[in-house]
Order: sequence, then C-alpha cells, then structure tokens
Amino acid sequence: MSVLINQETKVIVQGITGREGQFHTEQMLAYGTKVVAGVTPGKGGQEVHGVPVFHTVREAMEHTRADASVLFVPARFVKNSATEAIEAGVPLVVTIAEHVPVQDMMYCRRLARDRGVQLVGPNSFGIISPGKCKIGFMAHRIFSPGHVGIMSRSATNCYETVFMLTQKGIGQSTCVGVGGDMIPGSTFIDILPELNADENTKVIVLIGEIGGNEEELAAEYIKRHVKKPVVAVITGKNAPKGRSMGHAGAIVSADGTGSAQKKESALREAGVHIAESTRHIAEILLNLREEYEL
Amino acid sequence: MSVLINQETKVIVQGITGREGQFHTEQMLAYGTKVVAGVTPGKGGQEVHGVPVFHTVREAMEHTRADASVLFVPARFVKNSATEAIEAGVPLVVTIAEHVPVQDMMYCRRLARDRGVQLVGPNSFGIISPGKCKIGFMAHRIFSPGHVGIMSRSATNCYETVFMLTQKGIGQSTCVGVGGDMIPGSTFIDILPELNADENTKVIVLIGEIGGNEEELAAEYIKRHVKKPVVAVITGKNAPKGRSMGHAGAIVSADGTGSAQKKESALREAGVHIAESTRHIAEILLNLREEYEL
Amino acid sequence: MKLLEYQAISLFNQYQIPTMKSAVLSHGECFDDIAGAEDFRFPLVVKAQIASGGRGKAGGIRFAQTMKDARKHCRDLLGRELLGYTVYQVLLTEKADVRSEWYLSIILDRVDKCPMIIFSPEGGMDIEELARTQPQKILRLPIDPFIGVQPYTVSYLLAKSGLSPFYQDELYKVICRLYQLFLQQDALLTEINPLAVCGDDERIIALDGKVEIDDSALYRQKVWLQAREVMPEEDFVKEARAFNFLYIPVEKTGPVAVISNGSGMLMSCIDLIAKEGIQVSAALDLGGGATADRISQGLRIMLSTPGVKVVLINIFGGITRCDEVAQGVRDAVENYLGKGQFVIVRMEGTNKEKGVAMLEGMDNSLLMAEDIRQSVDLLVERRDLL
Amino acid sequence: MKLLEYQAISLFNQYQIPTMKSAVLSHGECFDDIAGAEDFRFPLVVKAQIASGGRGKAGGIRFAQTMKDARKHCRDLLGRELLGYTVYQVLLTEKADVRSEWYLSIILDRVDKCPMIIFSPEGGMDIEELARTQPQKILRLPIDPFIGVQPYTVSYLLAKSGLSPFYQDELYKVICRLYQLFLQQDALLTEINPLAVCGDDERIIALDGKVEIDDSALYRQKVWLQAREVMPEEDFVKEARAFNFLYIPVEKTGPVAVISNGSGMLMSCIDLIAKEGIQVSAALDLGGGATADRISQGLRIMLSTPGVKVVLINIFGGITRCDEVAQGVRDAVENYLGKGQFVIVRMEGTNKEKGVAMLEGMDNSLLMAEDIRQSVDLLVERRDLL
Repeated sequence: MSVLINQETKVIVQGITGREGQFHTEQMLAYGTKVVAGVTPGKGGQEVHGVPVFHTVREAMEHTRADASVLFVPARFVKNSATEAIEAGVPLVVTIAEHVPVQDMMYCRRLARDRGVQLVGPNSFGIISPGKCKIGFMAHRIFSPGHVGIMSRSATNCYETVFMLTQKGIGQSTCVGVGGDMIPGSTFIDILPELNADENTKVIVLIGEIGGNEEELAAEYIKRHVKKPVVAVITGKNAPKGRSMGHAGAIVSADGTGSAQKKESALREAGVHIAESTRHIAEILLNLREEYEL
Repeated sequence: MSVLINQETKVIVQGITGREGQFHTEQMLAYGTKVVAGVTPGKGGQEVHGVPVFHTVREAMEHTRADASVLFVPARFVKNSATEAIEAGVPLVVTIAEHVPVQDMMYCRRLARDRGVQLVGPNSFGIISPGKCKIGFMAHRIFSPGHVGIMSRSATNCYETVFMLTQKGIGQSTCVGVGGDMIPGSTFIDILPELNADENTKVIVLIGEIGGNEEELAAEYIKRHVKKPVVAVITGKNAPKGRSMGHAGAIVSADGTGSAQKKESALREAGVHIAESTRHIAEILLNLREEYEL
Repeated sequence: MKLLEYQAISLFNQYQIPTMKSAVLSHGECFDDIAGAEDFRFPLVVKAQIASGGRGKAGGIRFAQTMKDARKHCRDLLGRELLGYTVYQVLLTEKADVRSEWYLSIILDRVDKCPMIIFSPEGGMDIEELARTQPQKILRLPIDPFIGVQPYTVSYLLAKSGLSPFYQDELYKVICRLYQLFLQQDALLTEINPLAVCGDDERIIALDGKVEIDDSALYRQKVWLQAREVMPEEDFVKEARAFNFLYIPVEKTGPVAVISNGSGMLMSCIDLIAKEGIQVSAALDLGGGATADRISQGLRIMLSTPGVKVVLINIFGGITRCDEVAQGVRDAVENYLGKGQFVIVRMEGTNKEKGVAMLEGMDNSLLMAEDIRQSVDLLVERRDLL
Repeated sequence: MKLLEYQAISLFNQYQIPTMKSAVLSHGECFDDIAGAEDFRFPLVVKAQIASGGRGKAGGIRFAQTMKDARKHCRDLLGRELLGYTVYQVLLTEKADVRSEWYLSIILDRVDKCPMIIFSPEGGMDIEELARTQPQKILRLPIDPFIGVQPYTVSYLLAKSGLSPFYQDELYKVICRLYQLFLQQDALLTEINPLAVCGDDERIIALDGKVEIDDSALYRQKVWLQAREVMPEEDFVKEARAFNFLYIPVEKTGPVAVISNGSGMLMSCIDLIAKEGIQVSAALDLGGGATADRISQGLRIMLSTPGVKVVLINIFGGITRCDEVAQGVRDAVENYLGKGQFVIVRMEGTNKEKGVAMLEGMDNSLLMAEDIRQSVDLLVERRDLL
C-alpha cells in the first residue's frame, strides 16, 4: 500500500514534448512510473521515450483511463492545463511550476473541489512513493521505501529531512509536496486522511511554515482522527514580516492566525511532536524507530 | 417520517412582503408549516403574519438556521434569490415561478449541485407532506396523509391524481413538484432515493412527460435500487412536435430520447406499472391497496 | 422564439462570426435600394426568409449572375407565398467558394442540462441522415458554464474529427463567439450549417444560421421582444399572448379545441381525445389565476379558430376560483358561441359548487363533466356532431 | 508589488470608483505644470507618495488653503527624504466634506483561499486597533469566484453594520468595481481606507487607496511590470531580479547573508541563525537550476550588501548540480570577496564529490560544512569575527 500513487498508477504528462517534460518523463519511466500518455496541443501522434502523445487530455483519457496527470508546463499555462485535466476527469492532478499567478490557482482549486479532483501543487516537487512510483521532479535517489509518510510545504526542507532519514536507514511510505504557494490545490488536511488510513504509514511528518492556517486545520484533524504519531516542524519563525502596506493583513492576522507560535501550540495541543529543525525531526524519528518498526 | 420536509422543517419565505408571498405565508402557517423567517431586501425589521423579515437570507439563516427556503419572487428575480439561498447554505431551495429564463436555471442548477443544495423547481407547486408541512402554493385541501409518494413534472396532473386518490381514501406521504421546465433544479432521480428510503412511503408514483431523459434515468435507478411498486404515467404522446427549425433537435433526438415510447418501454423494463392516464394511476393503486396497506 | 436566417446572420455579424457579404431587402423595397449594391461581387444568392425548411426545393433560393437577375429574383420573391408563409424579406449574399462543409451548433441540452457543442466535419443538408446512420461522425461536447469554451475543447473536436490543427485558431474564435452569442442573447439553440471552409486560404465562414431565443428571457432581450411583434406569426398566438395565454396549434385541422390551466392537463386531455381518434386543432394554456373576463376572452379565441366545433375546458383550480371560471364561460357562451358550436366544462377546486350552480340551466350548448374522463366521454358521445 | 497611493487612485478612476478630484506631480515639476490647476477647489491636500505608513506624522501630508500654499508644499515635498524614502511624486486632491469614514478591502484570503471582502462602518486610522479590541465591528465575507459580488452581499454588509439601505446602490457599485479591479489587475489586496461618506448628498468616495499586485502575474500586467522598473526600490532587489533571483531583506542590519535554492531552506537557516542570537540582514533565493555564472553573481550581490561579513550558502541540489555551484562559488570568492569577509558552503546532491573537490584547498575565506547545522555551527564558532 501507499498513498495517492503506487506501482499501478497510470500517469499522463502534460507538456511532454517540452525540455522539462521530456527529461522528467525519462526520469519517471526509469524510476518505474507508468507514464501512459503525454499531451501537447498540436503534437498528437508523436512519441516521447515510447510514450504516445495526444493533442488533448480528453483523448489521452479515452485511450488510457489514466489515474493522474502531472503538468510540466510553464507557470502561465498552468491554469489552462490544470482546467483541462480537471474537466477531462483526471482524478489526481499534480502541478510543479512555481510563480503561478495566485488567482489562477484560486480558480483551479475552486474547480477541483467542485469536481472532486485531487489537485496537488503548484510550486511542488510532486509525489513519490519510494520504490514504486514518482510523479514530479524530485531527486529520487535520496528517498527509500519505508513507513514514514511526509507532507511538506517546502521542497528543500523535505529533501533535507528525507536525506537524513535515508542516511539513518528510515524509509518513507509516501512523500507529498503540497507546495509553498499562497493557494495550494491540496493542503495538509487533504492528505492527512490518506496517510492516516494507509497501513504502510506508521508515522506522519508534517513540514509546515508560517502563514495561512493549514497547520491549525491539520492540528484539529489530528486531534480528532489520528492515532499514529505525528512529528511537525514550523519554519519561518524569524522570516521577515510581510511589510504589508494595507491594514487588511493586520486585520486578518489580528488573532494571531499564521504565526509560528499559534501553529506550534495548536499542534502541540493535538499531541504532535514539535521539532525545532529538520534535523530534529530525524532525531525524534530515531527515538520512535523501535516502537514503530521504522 | 416523510421526505424532504416534515413537521420540524423550518422554512424561510423569500419575497415574503409581496402579495403572493404574504398570501401563501398565511396559507402555509395555517397548514402548520414552521415559517420562521421572511426575506425582502430593504424591508428587514418588518413582520408578516408574525414572521420576522430580514434584508438577506444570510441574516435569516444566522437567526433561524432554517432547513428550507421557498421563493415567492417573480421569474426575473429567481436567479438572484436562488443564488442567495444557495450561497447562504440553505439545504433545500424551492422555486415556484414559471417562465424563469432557462439559462438562469442552468446556472442555479450548476451552483446547487456544486454546493450540495437540493433545488426544487422552477414552475413547481412545491412540496407537501400532507398533514405535516407544505412549502409552495398547492391547493392543500385535496391532499391527505398516507403512504403514496408522488413526483410530478406537472402540477395539474398531480392535483388530478391526488384528488382521485384522496376521494378513494388513499393518502400521500410526500408529493414533490419537480416542475415542468426544461432545466429543473431536481429531477426524478434526485427525489427517488428519498422516497425509496422513506419507510412511510409504500408505493411511488411518477408523473412524467415527453422530452428530456428524466424518466429514462429514473427507470435505470428503479431497476437497480427500488423494490417498492412504482406507477408511472407519461403524458404528451400526442402533443405537437417542437417544430424545431434547426437540425440540432433532430440530431439530439435521433436515438429517440425524449419520446413517450422510449420512456414507457424503459420504465416497463424496470418493472414499473405504466398507467394510460391519471385516472388509470388511481385504478392501479386501488389494486395495490390491500397488499400495501395504502 | 425562432429567428429568421437574416436575423441570425445579423447576430453573427454583431459577434464577428465570419459570414459572406450580405444585405436584406424587405417587402416594398427593390434591389437598387441596397446601399452599395454596386459593390457586390456576383454571383449572388437570393434567399426567401420564411420560418420553414425545404425552401430550396420550393424555389425560395435562387442564384443571380448579374444585377439584372438579382433585381428580378428580389421582385419575384418578395411578397410571394411560399410553403404557406408570406415572404417579407429576402437575404442576398455573395456566393462562397466552398471547399468543405462542417456542422456546428450550440444548444441547451436537456439531458446534460448545460450548453452542448455539436460538431461534425460532414455538414450540409444531410446532417439529420448522418445522425441516424453514422452517429459517431457527430461529436457532442458539453460546456461547463463555470469553465466555458477552452482552446483544448476545440483541439479535441478537430482531433476527433480527423481535421488538421491548422483550423484551431479560427474555429476556436468562431466557437467562443457563438457561445458568447448563445449566453448573451439567451439562446436555446444556435446553429451554423454549413460552416464552410472557403477559398484558397481555407477561411471558415458561416453560410446559414439558425437561432432560437428563450421566450422566458425576452423581457431582457428587448430587440427580439420588439421584433416578435412584427414577425409573421399566427394571429391566434399573438392574440392569446396579449392576454398572457399560450396558444398552441396542435393538428393542422380538427373540430376540437382544449383549454386548461396548465400544460400537463392540456397534454392529458389531448392524449385522451387523440386515443379516441378525434383531432385537436389547438390548445390554450391559461396559466394560474385567470379572471372571468380573461377566461371569456380565451374561450372566444378558441371558438373563433377555424373548424372548431367544440371547446373542452378542464380546470383544476389551485389558485383559480371556479366561480370566476363559470362567470367567464357563461359570458363567452352567451356572446361568442357560433352556430353548431358547444362547450364542455369540467372544473374542480375552490368554490366549485358556486361555479357549477352558475352554469346550470344553460342549454345544450354547454355540458358539464365531473372529471377529465367524463369530459372526453361527452365529446365521444357527440362524435356525429363534429 | 505594492502600488503607491497615486497609482491606486488612478486605478480607482479607471474603474469608476469615486475619488476626489486629484492630480499627480513628479519630481522636477511644479504646481503650475498641472493642466487645469486653476480649476481646483481649495483647500487641497498635498500628499507625499512613499511606500511607508506614518507619513502624516512625519509631515508628508499637508493642507493648502491657497494656490500659493500648494506651490510651496509641492516644492517642499518633492525630492525630499521622508522616513527613509525619497519623495518622487506628490498627490494633490481636493479636500472632502467627510461625514463618516468606513473601511473596505478585498483581499485574497489565505484561509478561505478565495477573495474576501472586509468591511467596517468605523474606518480611518484606528482600524487595526478596532480589529484587536472590537473584532465584531469588522465584517469578513468570502466571495465565491463562481458567484461574484451580488446585491445581497452588500445588503448583508449594511444590515450587519447597522447602516441604512440608503447606501445600497452606491456601495454595491463600489464593491463590484473594486472586485473587477481586483480580478483584472491580478491584485492580492485592494483597500480603501477611509471610504468616506461625503457632503449633504452622502456620496461614497474613496479617500485613500492601497493595491498590491501579484508578482507572479506581472507578465500579463504590463503596465505594472513597466512601472516597477522605475519605482524606488532597493537596488539589491532589482539587481537580483535581473538574474531571476529573489532578494529578501530580513533585518535592518546584520553581519550574515544566506543563500539557498528554495525559500523553505532559507527560512530554516534564518531560524537556526536567529536562535543563536546572530542577525541576518538578507537572504537570496536562487530557485531551481542555477548555473555557475549566475551563482557567482548571486554571491557577489550578497557580499556587497552593507555590513555583511559572512555569506552562508546551503544548496540541496535536485536539479542544481554541485559542480556548477562550486564553480560559481570559487569564481565569486576569487573576484568579489572583500576584506574580512568569508563564505560558508554546504552542498548536497548531484555531483557532490566533484564539487567538494573543486573547493578544497581554498584559504580560510571558504569553509565547508556537511549539513545545515554544521554550517551554522561554523558561523557560531566565528562569532568574534562578525
């Protein structure tokens, strides 16, 4: 078992004929990911690394009934490509690009929820179930199969954590980059139920940041539903303030929403182990290693 | 038990200060319906038959946490009022007016589905659970409590049927006017599961018409899920054809979709009793009377 | 409300959907009244504007090689009767250099309950035949109103039709604009058949157009509300509309007309009567809450429908009061009943007894029934009088 | 990108949100350069345009009773330093006859992940205080992007604020237009404070404006993309942007600058360093896939930040190759390192060994770390040198 993706997951690559698309298709295929189709408008009928290319996602879905689509398209085309995948009924859509206009994501998120599609990203490394399947561009060599499920807003902090875990011999079940943007397609509470239900995931790691209320909502969910140990880190305690010119920012955060303090105390109250740094995560997991057979 | 509404249902009347709104609020209150609030923009703070009036549905919901809203507003205001009710989170929205622009309903239906709201109408008499609650403008005297659940696209054919049933001493559990418009908020398959699950409903009556595919979809659902007897009538066999100028109508109905023949054969195949007329419905139900204790 | 071809074409022009250069002539005008008539490139097509198909075979579409031809055809067609309609306008268009003909429409789909694009790479006259014999050649694609028409929508249509991506940009523009028209004009149907690929540069041009506007939305489509008033239409329909009634022609002729306060019961009545082998010529839907004087007028309209011997009235009064109905019926029977005509009335609901009492003691020209079935039985018994 | 007041006001004018009559003067111009200056109705308000709050107390907002006053204030303010910013523009507006002050903004809400209207009937300078002490006086209402702003949205705001429905139509117009602006300009925030009720006819007028545009959307907001190039902004930010890097000022001063290939790791570094009581003055996000020459330039920019003694580089290469990093670092250290400055490098990922080998044998000015913790430890050990 694994979360969201596994060795059976059939994947469409949107933007497959581009430089990034070609490179990462090759990488994903080499890792064992079942890339079954590519999409580039106007280039239907071609092949990339043996993968058939279609003009549209709808055709690709008709031919392959794929389970997921990953977008290797520039930020300005994400809205269109994600909308296409959502409308074509792809159940899981992963967007990679950074600098996607925020209102584009607002629209895509709204549409995905409406249509019951799991949208992950943007500004995400993707999703990996080590040894089974990867969707995205993560440096997969540092990952190893195991029982720690990870959700992270930051790619680099996730890499850092995974690197240390793998070095210590602690593998991962599934790692999900929820992405660092203001409006992510999925947030911690969208992924938590999956990790919680997954029998292969014994411990959950949450790599959070200041801003938004995703960690607070996660804390609420954990308190109610999660029995597995959860380890969390909140970075950005000393990040520069937004230097907001308007009053709106101050009004919105008048109750402390978004601060590291608020997040950590909510998580702590939910029984979550709070780590001081990514390295501290690894230390905590080493302590849990025996009990949970990590 | 009853379907959609019962003696506990708290109802908001939108357009309560209008002539129709006032009259039917009085009627509904007299019937025992719990009308808890009215809404007319600009008239918040007034009272109609003792019911407090608010400017907006959102305020009315904050004060009453109502279960349903009924719209006594002219056709051209239905889109706005229904949207307001849907956005304010009213779980059941009933629209009465006829001649609502079709594209307005297309929008409202889309929004209601998205938000998980049950939208009934337009061009509907409303919903009545005899003896418990009525939402709408139906002539409630002809209805009587009992065990026949009715869904009808036509108000007059439903009245006719109910009138005969009540005369014969066969009462009704809930009667729903799904409305006669091209794009109804709810169709037979939205109401069927409710009637099917309702233990007080022993027999289901479906009063259909030519056009659309609601009866075909109902037949499919009945075949799979409904064990209770279902009696159906399809009117309009000899109605004038649409005299469509374009080819699109012919293309869409090239497979016979929408014809009385197709509907009746689909329903018959699903084990439904086909009635020749509304009077025939009553005759069939009289035959079922003993077995099902109607 | 169904627009005539020239009205649809004028909408296409308004929404920048490519059409051939054209002009409209109305009854009373002649070819030389067209501003810039001399700039037309011949040959021209001269098309009679009537609300009916089959005008080509009936001589309603003609070709003019010269100015002289054009003058003659216009003179000849304008004001003439064609397939039962008077030709009030002709549409003149330059003839296109057609390479292939597609079919495109956007309709409000009753099944999916959203707008739907219908597209085929084999458009033209035989599209209905194609729908029956090779339905796979006709693509149907729903439009999510929250998403709209997207470039990939068009890529898909082209790919599935086996057409080149070459047409992507132009077809996308046409479909987007047609969808805009569809939404903004409250259309139920927009159709371009053929949507033709023309000339060496393979431009996409709408050669014919059909548009149907939602009657319920005419209050906010003032242009068409006004246009409807001057359109050739049955007088009865117009007269009924003045009283807020819906007059529905059923069969071409028939001795029976039916009146009710809802379309459902009207259909029930027609079904029962038709089953007895009797033809209904027209039906009138009163809607809710009609008053005595309006009911009287509704009855008058039906009694004056040519060939009608009997008017069958079925009212199930929710809001409508039976005494009002009775008053209206009584008034109409006394004032408007023609020789040999009679009326069958069945009414139920509020103040029924009062209403029935008011109609008692009238002569054979007015029969009372207890329910729909009996009202039809009374009719069948008098079959010989029809 | 945060717009200055006069830019926000010009957007309001473009979207027909009522403002007072105004004019903008730039550095080098004088009052009499305003076309139609003589038509202004005095008194005027003269406001220095700087990207900072508190300008009122600092003398940046002045009142002119006469033409002569206005000339003097403009001359006085333009080009002057105020709160650390140079005043390049002044905004002159007619003074409003204010009856009451409301607060209105539309922001992209991170919590609901949709646009949100924030409204209060008690606007003005003390809104933040109000948010803390009487949060119930500040209404927040999410806008569903598939529904938009509706009349009932505004009715609700007025009713809950205890304001009269009298303002319904005007406030509805203002909010609709502000929402249009918000969407079409790719705004993250639009704010009107105060939104003032003015004069005997109680007109609603925007007296101040704040707008923030989404940097990621500037490619399609060309006007603001161009405007940004000439806006007063830290030189380092601009210089870094030219290499596609994000330069983030952290503390006002500090001896440390950090570089990484992701904002998450930058935050981790800053947190660890701050915990040791050492101040970070700036951070640089390289993003993905930086090449040797770009890395060299990034390092140069950080080394030239005033007060910086150490640059701490943490790279976890996914796509980024460690040998490219090493090459860039080597180049920068050789060319741009100032007296007493040093660099701490930690890198991990593709071609790590090759990269490490390339940096070996450099002198004390370049220290290698195995992980983030060690990179910070190396820094702490050299606290005396900072």
